[in-house]
Amino acid sequence: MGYFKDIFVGGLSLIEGMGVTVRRLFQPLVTVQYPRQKIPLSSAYRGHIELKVFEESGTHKCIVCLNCEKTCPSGVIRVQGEKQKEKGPKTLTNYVIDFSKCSLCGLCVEICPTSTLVYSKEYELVGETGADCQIDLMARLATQVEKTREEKKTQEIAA
Amino acid sequence: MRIKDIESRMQNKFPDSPLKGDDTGVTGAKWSISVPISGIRDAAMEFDAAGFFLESITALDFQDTFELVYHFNCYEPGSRVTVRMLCGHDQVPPTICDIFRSAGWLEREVHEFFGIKFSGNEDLRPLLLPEDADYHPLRKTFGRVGAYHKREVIYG
Amino acid sequence: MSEGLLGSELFRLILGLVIVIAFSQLNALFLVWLERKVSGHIQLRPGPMEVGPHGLLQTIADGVKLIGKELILPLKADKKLFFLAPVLVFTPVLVGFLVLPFSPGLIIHDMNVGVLLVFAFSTITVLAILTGGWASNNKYALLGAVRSVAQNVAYEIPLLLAVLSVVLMVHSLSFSHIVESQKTVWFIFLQPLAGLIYLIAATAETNRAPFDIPEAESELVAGFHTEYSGMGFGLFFLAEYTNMFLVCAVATSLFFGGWNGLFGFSFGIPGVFWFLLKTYLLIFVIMWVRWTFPRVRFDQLMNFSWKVLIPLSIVNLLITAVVVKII
Amino acid sequence: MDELEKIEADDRVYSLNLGPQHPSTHGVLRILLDLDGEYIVKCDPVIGYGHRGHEKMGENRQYKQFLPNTSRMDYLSGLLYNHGFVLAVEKLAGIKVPERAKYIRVIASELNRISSHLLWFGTYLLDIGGITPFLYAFDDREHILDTLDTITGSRLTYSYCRFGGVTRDIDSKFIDMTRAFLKRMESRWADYEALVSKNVIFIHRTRDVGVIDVNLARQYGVTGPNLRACGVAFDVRRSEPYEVYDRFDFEIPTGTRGDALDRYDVRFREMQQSCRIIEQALEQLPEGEFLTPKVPQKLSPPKGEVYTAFESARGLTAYYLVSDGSPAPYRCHIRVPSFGNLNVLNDVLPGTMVADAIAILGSIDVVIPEIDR
Repeated sequence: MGYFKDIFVGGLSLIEGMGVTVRRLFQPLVTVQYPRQKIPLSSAYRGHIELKVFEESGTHKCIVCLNCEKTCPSGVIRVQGEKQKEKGPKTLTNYVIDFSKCSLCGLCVEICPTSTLVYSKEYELVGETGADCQIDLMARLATQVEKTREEKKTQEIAA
Repeated sequence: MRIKDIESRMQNKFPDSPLKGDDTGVTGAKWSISVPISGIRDAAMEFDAAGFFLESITALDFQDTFELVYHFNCYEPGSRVTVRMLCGHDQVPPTICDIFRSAGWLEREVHEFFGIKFSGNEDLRPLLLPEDADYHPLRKTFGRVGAYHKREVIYG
Repeated sequence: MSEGLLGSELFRLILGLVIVIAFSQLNALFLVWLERKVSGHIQLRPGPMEVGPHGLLQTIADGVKLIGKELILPLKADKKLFFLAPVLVFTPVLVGFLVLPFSPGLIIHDMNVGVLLVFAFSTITVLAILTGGWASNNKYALLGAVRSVAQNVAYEIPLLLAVLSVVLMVHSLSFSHIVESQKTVWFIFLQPLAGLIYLIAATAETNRAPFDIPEAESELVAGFHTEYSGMGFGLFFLAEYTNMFLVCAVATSLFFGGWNGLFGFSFGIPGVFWFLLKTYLLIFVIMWVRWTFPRVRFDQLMNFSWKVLIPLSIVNLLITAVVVKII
Repeated sequence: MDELEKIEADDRVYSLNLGPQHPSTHGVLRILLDLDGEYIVKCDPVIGYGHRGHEKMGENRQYKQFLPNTSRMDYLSGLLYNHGFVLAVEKLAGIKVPERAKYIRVIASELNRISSHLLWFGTYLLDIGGITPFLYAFDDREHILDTLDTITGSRLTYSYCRFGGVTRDIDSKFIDMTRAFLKRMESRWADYEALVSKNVIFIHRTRDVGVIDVNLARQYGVTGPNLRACGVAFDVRRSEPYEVYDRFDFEIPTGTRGDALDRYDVRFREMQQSCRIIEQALEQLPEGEFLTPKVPQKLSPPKGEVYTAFESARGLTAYYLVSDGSPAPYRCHIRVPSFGNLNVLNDVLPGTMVADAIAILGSIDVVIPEIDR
């Protein structure tokens, strides 16, 4: 009798399984069609780093202390600055990151004394050569400034 | 309590080596014992008989000597025990892979990383490194190295 | 003989073969799309969406890609057999289509041994798989091929025994006779066990999951067609789907009333649509099964055949024989 | 006569190279199998294809610079590895961790453990041929990743823990998402049971397959769910409670036969227990700081050594750090559970079939980069 019971119980379990899958046929889909549909990024999202544009000054606050460069485990960051006056502080002239090496640990962001390093929300990145992975944050800053200015304008017009 | 059992076994076997207890819990082990090279097989056999398993084997490279660190543990709470063994740079410790089968791979790993040979272990092919690797990357003479100390610098 | 050339049997056959090839290919393309859609929706994703409306042209795009790919011949493979196998795998399927009763007038060649012909030729499939697996000179392919032979030998027996109980009831091996005698009651209601056994064995015959052990991609990479690329693989792939259509069409004819409507009512729907509707429903069930279950192990598969399916089908056949004799 | 038999026997046995490019070897494992027909005569796993020298890297970096490396060993439970590493360094340097941070770490770790088990669940079913449960599990896992994304900003290699706390406090959004996830899973367990656990094909594929008995497990140092499936209730969270694990009421699921079905069952119930832990932790979550501000940027712990064990998703994992008083460890060794768990295959696989080998390998749940380090 156990022979038939095994077949029956086994068959029943299979039908139960098919019940689970067929129910899914009528449920809404969970995937999104990516390039056309996008899901909102989380506010904590860690993209590559970028220089923050402060509203009051309209630019970054980097003081070229080189802490980020020193703390980076993978040697991603290259910062250059020069003194404009003999005794004055250094100003940033060049900030390049090699994103191909970055492991997004965030140590540079945490160590930044002026909080001018932040994570960008950039995730659609593609590169074909090593040179494509070099991100020039100063060039990026210019577009950022431009963008905030435009946003401000549209806001003013709207107001 | 297997830990009590192994304590008495080790004291019988190695009356000269004191058990160094650890109250702070930093080392993660209840106590540690230093055994001579000739004693490691005896110690392993005692641990096997007491129902312990071999958690890890690793080595430290000092200027004057290698130090092999064996961690044994059993399925009772807080029963980890460290067995330490000093092993000169040209000495060959005996294998324990016939006592603990896991030791086979662990010794292979120590051998490829530090160049310590284990007598009696037939299969010392590199495990993680390429098959033809003839370098020992975790030695302090290989590649970029922060510091190379004598043993007493750290352990006094 | 006044019809002349157009009415001749030879012309009918050739025309039929052309139609069969065209239909079977289009049908296979559609089935591949259907499979991807069914699996997609079962898994809460939409499946192909990009080429054509709802991805309908996706398989055609895939086919074009496959044709454009290089046919790689492994070193030390048996060249003749290697290229023969994908061609060989299609023969039995095409022959099977010749005797399928789509509707009363729509049979290319109504043979009085039609059922026998289909099953006789379907054995060639396994020969093709063995040829392909052997010729590839690859251990995974050979393992898959050997598994396939053992599996097909084991599952042809319950398959034929199940079919035999239907044949016993009709006293005919002709498809049109069998379908006609189901005018009011489908045989699935008289022979539920035989029908079930047929469907299970047919799934195994076509190497579909959960009986896809000759391919078993997580064990044998791709089984017997591991070494096939481009259209070599494409032919095996299309043959699988065409084969699936064939076994489901045969099941429709034998158990589900073929072109007949439900309990004698056809609701004004032409027979050929009834036939296709039932066949596609069966195909959907087979797909549904595939996307639900894990794969059975090789020895369990054999056990199931020899210890469960064959005894049950023999008992079923005996009972049928006795009942038919009494009535 | 004898010679002829010997030649015949030799002819029967052929070798099959399973991997490193094979659909079911989970990354870059290669197993050399000697087969007689479908039966395995001998098995020799070849590992090291993913060796990156993490231990050497550890010696060349400051403690905090090694943090991102830790989640790249076992990338499926990266947060647990982060967690273990900061535990070790905090112990070594004597850093106090605020209560709230401890709870946050536990919640995040347990979420990560569930996501790791869910991934295993899916891929295991994939290994034995069921494709659909894989996507259902990934659907659930996606919810965990989204939840963790809101606090860590990352989806796989989190680098979330810091010495003395975590990088970011949790907010009500995270708590709501976690609660919603727990609620969602309640109905999902039943689905999984109907679809997989009770499925007759699945049971036949796994029952009495790849049996590891207690002694074999001890010999090979098998830990984690694989050990618990043999009936030993050994869990580091219970035997050496770290963080606040001693404050939660949870069971340690064990099996009886030590076969693949038991290992499946243990992991399955472990996910439910992790849900229980998260629920309790959310309830007990205290207010306060999430990071001690007093940790120096360039940490130089005192001379000495530390060996800290923790329970990763795969078993007992431990960091062995030796400090010489400088900002970089003198020796950084990682005891990984998959090492012993894979090693045991040497004894388990012979005598089984190729199809079983895949089912066993999957049930052991190895992560190769963790072994290769």
